[in-house]
Amino acid sequence: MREITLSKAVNEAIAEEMRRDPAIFLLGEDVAEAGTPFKVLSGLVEEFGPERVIDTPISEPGFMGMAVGAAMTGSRPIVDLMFGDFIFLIMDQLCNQAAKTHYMSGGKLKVPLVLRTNLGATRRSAAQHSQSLHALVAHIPGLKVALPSSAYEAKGLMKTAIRDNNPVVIFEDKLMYNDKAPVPEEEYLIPFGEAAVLREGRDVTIVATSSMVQVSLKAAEMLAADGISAEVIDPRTIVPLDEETILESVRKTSRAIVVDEGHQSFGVTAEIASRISEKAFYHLDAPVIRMGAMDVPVPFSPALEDLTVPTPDGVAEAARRIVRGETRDAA
Amino acid sequence: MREITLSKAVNEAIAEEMRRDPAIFLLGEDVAEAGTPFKVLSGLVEEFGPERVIDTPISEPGFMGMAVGAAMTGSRPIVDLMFGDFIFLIMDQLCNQAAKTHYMSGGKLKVPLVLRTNLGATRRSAAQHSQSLHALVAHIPGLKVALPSSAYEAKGLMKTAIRDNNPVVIFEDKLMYNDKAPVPEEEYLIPFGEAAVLREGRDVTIVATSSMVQVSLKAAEMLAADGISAEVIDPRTIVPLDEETILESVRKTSRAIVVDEGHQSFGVTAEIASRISEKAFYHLDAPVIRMGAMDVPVPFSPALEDLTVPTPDGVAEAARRIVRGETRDAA
Amino acid sequence: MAAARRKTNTEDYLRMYSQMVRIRTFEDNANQLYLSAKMPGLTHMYSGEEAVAVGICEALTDDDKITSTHRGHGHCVAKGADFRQMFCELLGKAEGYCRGKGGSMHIADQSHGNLGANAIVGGSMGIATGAALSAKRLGRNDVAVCFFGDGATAQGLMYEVMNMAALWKLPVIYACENNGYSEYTATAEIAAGSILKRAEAFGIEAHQVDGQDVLAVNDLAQKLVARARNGEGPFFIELLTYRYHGHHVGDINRDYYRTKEEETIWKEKRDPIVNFGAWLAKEGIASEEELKTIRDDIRADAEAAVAYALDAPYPPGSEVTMHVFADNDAA
Amino acid sequence: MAAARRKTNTEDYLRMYSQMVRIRTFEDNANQLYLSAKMPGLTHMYSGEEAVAVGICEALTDDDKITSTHRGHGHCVAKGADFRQMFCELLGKAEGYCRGKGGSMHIADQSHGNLGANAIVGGSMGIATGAALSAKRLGRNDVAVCFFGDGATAQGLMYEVMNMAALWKLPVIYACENNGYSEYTATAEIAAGSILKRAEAFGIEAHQVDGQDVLAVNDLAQKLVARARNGEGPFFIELLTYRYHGHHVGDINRDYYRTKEEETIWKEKRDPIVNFGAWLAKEGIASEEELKTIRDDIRADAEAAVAYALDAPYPPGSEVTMHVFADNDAA
Ligand SMILES: Cc1ncc(C[n+]2csc(CCOP(=O)(O)OP(=O)(O)O)c2C)c(N)n1
Ligand SMILES: Cc1ncc(C[n+]2csc(CCOP(=O)(O)OP(=O)(O)O)c2C)c(N)n1
Ligand SMILES: [Mg+2]
Ligand SMILES: [Mg+2]
Repeated sequence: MREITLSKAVNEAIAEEMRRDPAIFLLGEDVAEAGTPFKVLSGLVEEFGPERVIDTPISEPGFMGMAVGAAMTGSRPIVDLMFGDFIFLIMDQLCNQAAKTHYMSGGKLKVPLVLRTNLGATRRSAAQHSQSLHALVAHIPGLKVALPSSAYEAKGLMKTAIRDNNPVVIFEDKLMYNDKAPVPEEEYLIPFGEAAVLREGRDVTIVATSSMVQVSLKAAEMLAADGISAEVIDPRTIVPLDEETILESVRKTSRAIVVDEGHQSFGVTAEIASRISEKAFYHLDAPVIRMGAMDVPVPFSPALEDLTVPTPDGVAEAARRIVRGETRDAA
Repeated sequence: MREITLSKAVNEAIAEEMRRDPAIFLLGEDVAEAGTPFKVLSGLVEEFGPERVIDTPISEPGFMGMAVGAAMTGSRPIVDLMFGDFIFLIMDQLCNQAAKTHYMSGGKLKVPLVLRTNLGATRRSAAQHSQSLHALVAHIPGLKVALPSSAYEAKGLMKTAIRDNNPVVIFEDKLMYNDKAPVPEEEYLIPFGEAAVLREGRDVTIVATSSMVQVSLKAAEMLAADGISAEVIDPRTIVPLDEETILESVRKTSRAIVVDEGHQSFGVTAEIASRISEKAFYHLDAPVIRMGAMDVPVPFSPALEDLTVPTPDGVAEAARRIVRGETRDAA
Repeated sequence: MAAARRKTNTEDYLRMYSQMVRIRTFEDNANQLYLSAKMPGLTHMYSGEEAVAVGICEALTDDDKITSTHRGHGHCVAKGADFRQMFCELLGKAEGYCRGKGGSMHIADQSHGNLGANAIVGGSMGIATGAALSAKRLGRNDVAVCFFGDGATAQGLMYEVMNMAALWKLPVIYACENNGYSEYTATAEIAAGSILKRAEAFGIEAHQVDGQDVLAVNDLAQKLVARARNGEGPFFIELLTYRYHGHHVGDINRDYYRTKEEETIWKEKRDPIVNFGAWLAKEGIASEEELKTIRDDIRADAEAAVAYALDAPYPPGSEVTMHVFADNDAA
Repeated sequence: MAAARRKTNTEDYLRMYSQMVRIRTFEDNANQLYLSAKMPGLTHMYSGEEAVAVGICEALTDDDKITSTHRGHGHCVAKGADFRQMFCELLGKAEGYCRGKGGSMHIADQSHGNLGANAIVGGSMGIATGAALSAKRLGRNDVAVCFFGDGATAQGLMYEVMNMAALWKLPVIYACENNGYSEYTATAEIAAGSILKRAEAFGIEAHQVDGQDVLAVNDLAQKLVARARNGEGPFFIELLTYRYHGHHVGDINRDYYRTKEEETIWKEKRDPIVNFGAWLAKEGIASEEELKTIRDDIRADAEAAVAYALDAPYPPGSEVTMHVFADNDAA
């Protein structure tokens, strides 16, 4: 199969959907000629024109709000938010408006929009350009949250997001834009709420999201050399969350590690770990291990930044400890 | 001891601190003559004048940002945010600026400010005036989060917050403003990171925050009638979180329920339940039970709204089930 | 509406009169429901401002969109809504416009182009502007009107969306209902400079009009709506008006922020319904008796609708989890 | 600074010249560090805009505050910062102004009143205004200058804080560096109407000045700072300027958004350093030789500082958890 970059995969997904449905348009800063700073959208304005690929001023709350209004009136906007950190600026329009409109109107109004943005540290971009804020969005009922971990997923999830009749937030991993993966030429969609078992294993289940999927697959590789067989599961969407696939795996392995690049406290790892503990409690040999980013703003210095995010070594070490039964002592 | 309302307790705390330190001032909508819609701040402008009790336009991001700048330059502002739901509007200034400034400046700049706001549903105020959004704030490193559950706590925590050299967010329970409780005449502070054991018990630990404390105490009362002895713990601050008191209790009772009025998924109950599972795993007889608000926008209709929040009956029933061992089956 | 039905001016005039009376009557009943403790929560009365909503909405068709505010009953009635469904919504009943989920502050009427009230001050400015963008992009020729108060001009969102509306020549009209107060604060204390000039600085044509004179409002609205439809938008209108009641139904003692005399002058000298009625009589368009019949019929209608709504059932509990997400089209 | 040291104009002039050269030299070295892959992350060059920062900051004392932007090295140098600590910060070293935690986009220099660069466009507008409020409230007479770009005028926050600054007559000066572009988009495409008029609409006195003429800038700044100190603020200045490099150091191919010819005209005809140097020579204030000595000395300084910073140690890993929270004063 051909291999393309994640960047190209997102671009294809959007282009294909825009060809299919004239109600779709793109809105964001430097999305047109510049094709975004990450060049993900290059070429779209040439094909679809500036009426459908719209450069905005630096007014995130403003254009997010406009997308909500457009979505309520027959359009299907895709909002491009340059950095995931800017989501703080649009929380009101996203969480008080987009997320609640369908419910508050008793089902009369719909808000079919996609917010595409990103997450991920270790790019030396410091505290305001390195956050992974998907947990905040996942906490708000009415929003769906997709976290692709490869070009393949990025394309399939984006197409599903665009066709969804609800507000969907997609977080792409900034470090992955140039990573290539096999992506079929033929059209495909990845349904929401279906986790992917990316590697099968017996001894421990590693549930990993987004940027942490590659980290966990590398860890699994290292573990295999030690004779430890790790199963790696990528939920792909955290709202809706495919509990069943995760639970089935944990019931088999009896051990679970949850890895996510958001801050650990009050984050995604807590929710997934809690669901595992609640529903597979008697299958667990040891407490679920959570590995999130450190609870510190992301520091600029490379010497510090690299310490804040889980690494393959760290995940492998945690897996070894849980398999060896060493994590029992603490609990 | 005299009994005063939560409203009065907050008012006293602020007045006492403002008398002590001229660097403190209040900023918010209708805080002066009107004393806020909940009348919590009545009388302060008369004592401290409009230079220190400042009515703002309806510009939440603006005045939150100004508080950050004022805090960086020698003032100690208290920001009044009329409804907790409006926190979405100020997330950038709170989370990208206030929370990170001390860290990003390598410790050179400080942001000693208090954001006082509220939480809680069942007031028939619908989806944009009923949210309990403290989990979002707790996820962001650099912010402390206090959740008083009585007039006594409201006063002591507010005074501690005002003296803290960091941004502190205090969520008051809107339904509790007129509730009276014993509050000493003498000055006292409640340290952050120290949970209160509000009721001792043997059979089950109920960790409850804010509005859910009274609910849980009522449940404990009902349980006592059934011969079940519930321990009720109020963390008082969730950042920092007093794990030790909670763990000690769970090690004793072997069963835990966490009750919080934020949405259940990706919320506070997940974090506290996770910490219990991680550190008291082998003491647990059954999985920790989480009881948050339903994962739905808060509906207006009384017939629906009351279903969304944990009730004394619901908590008591959960406790009965866990004590009887009925919750094992599910896991 | 207006356009389709216009045959003679008489018909238009009487319709405007009726619509203003309908709003006043609706509010009087809503207030009564509150005072007799039959309505859940609080609500904000539009009484006194009827000429604004009616003057503007009579210039719109059902395809044109409006966004409304916390003080939204007037806009809803003026845009064509039905009493029964409105009262049912205010009481949280299943037959309400939003099946009871929205209530007073979120009432929406999709069928007549009312995209909904909003409990976030300024929260709908993006939505209205986005509706205009949507209309333009989809090649429809409807116009969007954004209603908001003087207090809402303090929200930065307004300037963001006005900038984009001006850059992209969107068919949106910003209708600023300047009733002299935001909550308990006079406009002069919260708005520096000139509201009209703020719009003009973005290159937006701005007008001020007497908001108590329904014909003046309607005249201006007719012209601007036609021009907006013609691609000459956006426009800004400041409508000078007054709210008769307190900020909300519970705001009874208002002396500390506005005088009884001021209220009396507006109510007695400047009432939009009384003055328009007197003009209709003077011009021989309708006799005092005919006008009284109109008022009596409307009163009877409203009372019947209230009675109906009081008896109507609440939504079943099962609806609490409905409408969090819209269904997706079958693949 | 300026005020204290002013003896003759000559001294002021030479100091302004030196400061501009220092900025240019700093940027040339920073760019070189990037090109030679010695600098972590990206950075935004201030080259071309030196007269803005220097003209304004020379009118300020160390007690006066500034807030800066993502393009912040110029402001930092102009406000008195030291090369070594700046280069250390850019390289993430422990001796940096922020102990390596902030980096280029968050560089702050508390000792000279620089409250920090900000990676959120417009993010410091509240901070600067709050610093002015703080000064006024605490009875100090310092002034705050808020630097921001033309692109930042699209952020609603600006209008919120200008409104409050005008209402409360705060000693703040909004300095809009209009360099013609925000990222890859020309100002005309993102700003409707007139930037100056937007400030004026809030009742703020606004001026436009040639940002390439350091004396014109300084002259205006001296007057406005004095008046702001005197309680006549706030003020707004639009400074017409140009950035020589791309949006950031990695933005090399710029043809698609601006022409080579345009760049050449600004660089060759309007360079603030060359033109001011020529004027100094023409007026007999300094010979071409003296100016060359200044430039050479500064170049040597910068190179030494770079060498020092390259050799300097990173912060130890233990610092990653330091400075999340400021310590509290002992009770
Ligand atoms: C973002 C936000 N801030 C504050 C409030 C509380 N609030 C509700 S109405 C109101 C005053 C609005 O004044 P104005 O815009 O003039 O409308 P009016 O009530 O006069 O019609 C305020 C402050 C809110 N609902 N939303
Ligand atoms: C809130 C926010 N939106 C977008 C960006 C990305 N961004 C960084 S600089 C920039 C352009 C800023 O333009 P301007 O204010 O004119 O400053 P200049 O770069 O020209 O100095 C943008 C869009 C950001 N950092 N913050
Ligand atoms: Mg008003
Ligand atoms: Mg610029």
